[in-house]
Amino acid sequence: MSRISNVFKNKAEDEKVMTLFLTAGYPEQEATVDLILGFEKNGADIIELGMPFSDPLADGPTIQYSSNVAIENGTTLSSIFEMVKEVRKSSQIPLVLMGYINPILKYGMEAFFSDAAEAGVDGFILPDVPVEEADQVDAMCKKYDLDLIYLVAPNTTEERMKLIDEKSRGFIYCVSVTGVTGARDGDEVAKSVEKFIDRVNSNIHKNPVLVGFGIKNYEDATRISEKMDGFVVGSALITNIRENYPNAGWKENVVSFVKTLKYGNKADVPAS
Amino acid sequence: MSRISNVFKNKAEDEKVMTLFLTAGYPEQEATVDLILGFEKNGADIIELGMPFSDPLADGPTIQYSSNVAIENGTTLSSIFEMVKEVRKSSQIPLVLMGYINPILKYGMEAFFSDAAEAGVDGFILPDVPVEEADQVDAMCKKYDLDLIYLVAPNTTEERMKLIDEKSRGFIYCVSVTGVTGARDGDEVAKSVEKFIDRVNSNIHKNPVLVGFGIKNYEDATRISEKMDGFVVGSALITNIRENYPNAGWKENVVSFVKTLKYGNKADVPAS
Amino acid sequence: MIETTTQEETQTYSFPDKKGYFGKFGGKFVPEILIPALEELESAFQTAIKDDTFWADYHRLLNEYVGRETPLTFCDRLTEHFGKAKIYFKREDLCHTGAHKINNAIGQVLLARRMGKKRIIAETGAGQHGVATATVCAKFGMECIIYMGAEDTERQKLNVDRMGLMGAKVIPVHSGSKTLKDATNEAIRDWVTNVEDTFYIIGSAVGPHPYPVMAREFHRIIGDETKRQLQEAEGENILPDYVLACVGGGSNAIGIFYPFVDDASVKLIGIEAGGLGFETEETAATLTKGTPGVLHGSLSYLLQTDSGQVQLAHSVSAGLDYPGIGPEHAHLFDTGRVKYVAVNDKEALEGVKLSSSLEGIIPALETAHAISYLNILMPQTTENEIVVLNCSGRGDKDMGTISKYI
Amino acid sequence: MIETTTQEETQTYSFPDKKGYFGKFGGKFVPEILIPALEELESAFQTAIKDDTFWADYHRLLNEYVGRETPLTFCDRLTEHFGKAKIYFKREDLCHTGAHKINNAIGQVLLARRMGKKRIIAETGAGQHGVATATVCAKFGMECIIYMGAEDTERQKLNVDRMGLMGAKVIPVHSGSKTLKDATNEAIRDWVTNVEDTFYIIGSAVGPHPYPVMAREFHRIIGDETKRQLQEAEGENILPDYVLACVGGGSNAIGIFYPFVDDASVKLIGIEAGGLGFETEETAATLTKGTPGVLHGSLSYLLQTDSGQVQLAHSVSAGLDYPGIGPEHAHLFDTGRVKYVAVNDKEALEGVKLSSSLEGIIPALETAHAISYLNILMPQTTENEIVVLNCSGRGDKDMGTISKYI
Ligand SMILES: Cc1ncc(COP(=O)(O)O)c(C=O)c1O
Ligand SMILES: Cc1ncc(COP(=O)(O)O)c(C=O)c1O
Repeated sequence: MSRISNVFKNKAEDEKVMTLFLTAGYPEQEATVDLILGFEKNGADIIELGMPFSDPLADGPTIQYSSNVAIENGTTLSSIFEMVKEVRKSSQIPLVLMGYINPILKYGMEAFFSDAAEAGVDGFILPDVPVEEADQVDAMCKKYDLDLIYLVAPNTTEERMKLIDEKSRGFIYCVSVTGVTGARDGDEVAKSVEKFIDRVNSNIHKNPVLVGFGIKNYEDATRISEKMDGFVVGSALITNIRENYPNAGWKENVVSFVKTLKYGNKADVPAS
Repeated sequence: MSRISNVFKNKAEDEKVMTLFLTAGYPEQEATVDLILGFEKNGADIIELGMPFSDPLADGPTIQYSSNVAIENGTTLSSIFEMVKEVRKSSQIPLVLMGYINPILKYGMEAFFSDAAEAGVDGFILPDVPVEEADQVDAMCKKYDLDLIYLVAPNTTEERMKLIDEKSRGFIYCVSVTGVTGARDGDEVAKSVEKFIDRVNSNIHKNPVLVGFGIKNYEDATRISEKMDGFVVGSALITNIRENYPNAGWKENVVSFVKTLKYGNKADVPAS
Repeated sequence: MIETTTQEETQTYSFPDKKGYFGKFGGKFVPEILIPALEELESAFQTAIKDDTFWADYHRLLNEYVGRETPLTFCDRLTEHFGKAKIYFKREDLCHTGAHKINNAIGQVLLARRMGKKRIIAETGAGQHGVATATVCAKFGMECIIYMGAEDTERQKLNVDRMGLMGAKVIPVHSGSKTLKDATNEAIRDWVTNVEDTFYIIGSAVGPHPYPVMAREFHRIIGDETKRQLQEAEGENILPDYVLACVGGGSNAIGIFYPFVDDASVKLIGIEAGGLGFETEETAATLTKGTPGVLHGSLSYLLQTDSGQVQLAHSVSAGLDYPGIGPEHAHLFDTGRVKYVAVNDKEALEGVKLSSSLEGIIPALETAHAISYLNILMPQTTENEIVVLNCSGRGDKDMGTISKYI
Repeated sequence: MIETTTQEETQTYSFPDKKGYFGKFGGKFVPEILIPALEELESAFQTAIKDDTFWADYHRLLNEYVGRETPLTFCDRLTEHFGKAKIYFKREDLCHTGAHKINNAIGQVLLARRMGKKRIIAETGAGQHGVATATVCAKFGMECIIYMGAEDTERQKLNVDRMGLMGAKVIPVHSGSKTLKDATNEAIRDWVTNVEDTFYIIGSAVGPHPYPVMAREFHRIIGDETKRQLQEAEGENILPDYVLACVGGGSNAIGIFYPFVDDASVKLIGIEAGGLGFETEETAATLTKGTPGVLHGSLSYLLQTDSGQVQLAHSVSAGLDYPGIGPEHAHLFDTGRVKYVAVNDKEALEGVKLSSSLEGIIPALETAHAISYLNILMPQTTENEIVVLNCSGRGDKDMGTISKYI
């Protein structure tokens, strides 16, 4: 059983799986491993590690910005594999690489998935590779025993949700509103997603479902993920890093923000 | 017999009739009468008085310039008539008004020719009124006993020369080279005109012929008008005024330039 | 009488006469030296227009090079906007180089070739006629000299560069007001000087006879096409109720008006440039505001002072910024066959917006005067009427001016 | 298989396949959220192209509004200049708005109407596609949003103003390199966000399936007309020996190439922008210099770094300044059916001069790349051959750049 599946298997009935998106190499390559380990200690269950791309057409300005910085910092697929290896020295947190297909093609499909597996990657989210274009990626993932995670969107048909449920391994990423990644207002999101979440729950049975896009804080997360297995925070986390970096103690601040995402201000925050 | 015809009748066999072109009102309205009288004293036989027009399309830059100055000075057909009247107080030199038809139309045909006759004008050269368009002008001139002088050009056919000879009264103005008024090189002119002058002399019998365009000095004049009844100097005279005005003694300088045009540096210059 | 190319109908309107007069207007008020040139030109023109091979060349070039015929576009959204008569645009803006001017340039350059002339001169204001002339000269490998007011060469640098690129020599004219009027004077002076080997292509329906009639005959294709196209669109024997065109020198207007002159039911309306208002001195509304006079070789209407000096025109559109007008328009004005109105700078700019936003057609500022007049005309029309407007040129050349004002 | 509009011949070339692939290239590499939109689009497209009324609307607009058919101009002086094969230009520069782009914009806006979309978005580089889109939106009264790199909005202010005048909203894109690539990213983001009511009109033969095939079907009229016109000019069954077109995203090229793909005797040549030289990094020669990759929704060739980041393209001509290329060209390149060559900035500027001075046609800088290639090609041709070059646009928009260099 994969590390990802283990997370869902092992979580408490009403616990929500918190997945954090972090652009690899942002704000500096050296910080990524530390951040991941810090996130894990403060409640992160899964890490989505963004592979930066020059033309991130499914991302909003926040993640575009972090991608540009990461590229300028020299982040490449190879350097990301090194980060993963470093994490694996001390942690078994599931690591999902998220990114666009072009750098992978350039790296070479077979080499990429083989190196990823070797480094200790668990799965992939490739936003510009829909099911239709995924045959080769799917084959590679299977060959190297890696999870391939698809997205569903509010306009995904029920028939297609079933297909995606069948093809996905690990979990399914449910995009809560139409739109690119970015910090939307959680309230607005909450209202518009209820029906959508019901449709998802009636059509997706095989995989756990995480909900993402627009979650800024504990309250958003709690409300939106109520009928889901967990949630993903991306832009809000990048924004928090951007606000703190490079002030003294920035890592600590970011990490404590992460803690509030998972636990709010509840009394029962476990000691980190 | 008109004043103009008298000039040709009374001149010595080998004497050349010198006609000077002066833009009325240039360089100042007040100077025009003085200049005319000075020109007469220094050898001018006929004066062509330019009626300034905003769009003198048959004139080169020198005369355009003088026309603009004259218009800016407030010169109008009425003010020109005043100048003519002033000249007539002390002189019987033939005065030919030269200019474009539009200001005349605006003044009113009948009024213009009637006022001109009354002021003491002798004739007209209207460069944009060819024979074809001259019926009304011709009738007016006849009515008020004024001469109407046409031009012939190197490309005028022999047939047309005969027509123009028939229509012209006073003299004929022979444009020596194709081109607008302006100071051309006399040598060049001389060469190109010989054949043309022969054609003119074999076709024009009724009227005396003056040759113009491009005469800058006594030598040009002598050479070019050899087989003609006289010559016209325009641009060279305006240029001379432009060079002298408004320096002290400018009028005297201009007047003595005029003397050299007629007599060169010959010993037999009559005392002025 | 000038023979025209109409085979379809007997015209009862038969101007100009042998002397080149349209009623009281026209003629050839030029220096003697140009008389033989005009006679040679007239005779070449008369021969050419009776020669099928001449017209074959002319039509072949217009079809295969200029892109004629130009469409007659039904302007559904403008029509809807006013809710009255149907509005059509005749699309001269789609001609190669962007305006109707090239129809005439093609006709005249073909004449020049027949006459064995190797050197072409022209005047230009905004540069549209200069570009059209430079274009046909490039296409025929002829020497090309364009006179342009020094002020215009700066205001219209883009067109100066276009002409230069096509091998024409643009001569800035520093005399007088340094605009179109003076460029025309200078072109005439060049012609007077080089009359033997030079052909002067005049850019509008102005100048001494036979220029106005030549411009008409080379532009009447606009009206001839319109007549046929409208019948194709609306049914046999259908004529427009109104035909509108802007009037600078008057070439595009006469081109679309002429084939309708004998159709009494068709109301013809010429729109002049009012400038800052035709009640001011800053105007180019020659017929509305001018008086008869002679400029550039013909007797027509003219903006002039009390002492007969030609006034500077003013219009936001360089192509209408001219104090004269073709003699045939003076005649059509005097006889009342065509109605002439004036539209101000500001209204013209509104016309640009109207057509751009509703039809996706950015018109030349010249054309925009006619478009703006729709605001006045349309309320007087009815739903079963048809208005045709000559869209004489495109607005690319004017974007600088338009952006400044809008 | 995509059904095409060819009734005349059975095509043996039958790309794209059902999945939108031209051989190895194409597909739809887009976020899940766009999949339903692309499926809806494809189904609307498939229905439309089988519907005569759709084509009737399309052809009516192209004829009566855009000014098609565009002429096939015999370039006698260029032909003489080289003294070899006959040269023809297909005159897309005479289309309303000045380039071929509007053929596609018309086709797509008609689709948008059929699909009930009210809001149109588009990306633009030089502004030609933006202007074409703004134009058709004005004509149809649709909301229009144009994404344009912030740098391009300054470099191409004239076109920004043209779009604004027609009521379009131009949004400057400040992300990435602030040019076309980033404008495209931003347009896709808008689409992702507003997918329900928004139709994205892509400006070239790029993007996810069915965009490349749509662009081809809406531009193939260029080649279809050319084929017929050449036979009218040269005789039945005569085909060109060479067909040339510049290649940015590849829309004008595929438009003229496609109808000749199955005519084995016709050599097809696509001319890319070499920029400062395709041996430098400052180039836009995607096929000559790039490698396979995915950008903006399809698998094709791409200028990219060793780590798969997309490179900035460079070309003096904004319309070719794009690091990608349509997938069909990638296929035609790989199969060798079309030959692709690169022409540098400097050579392109020479091309502008050549055509301007000999033919009186000032081409767009994009087109000038193809014209310049005549210098290489013509010496290899013979007198009984025929070369057709797609004159994709006019140069007015480029006069600023051209004047700077010449
Ligand atoms: C587009 C356009 N329309 C109209 C005119 C006015 O000239 P005309 O009255 O001779 O048609 C011009 C002159 O430059 C022009 O460029
Ligand atoms: C005139 C012209 N030609 C060619 C192109 C290149 O585009 P494509 O390769 O899609 O024809 C453009 C793009 O803006 C253009 O404006």
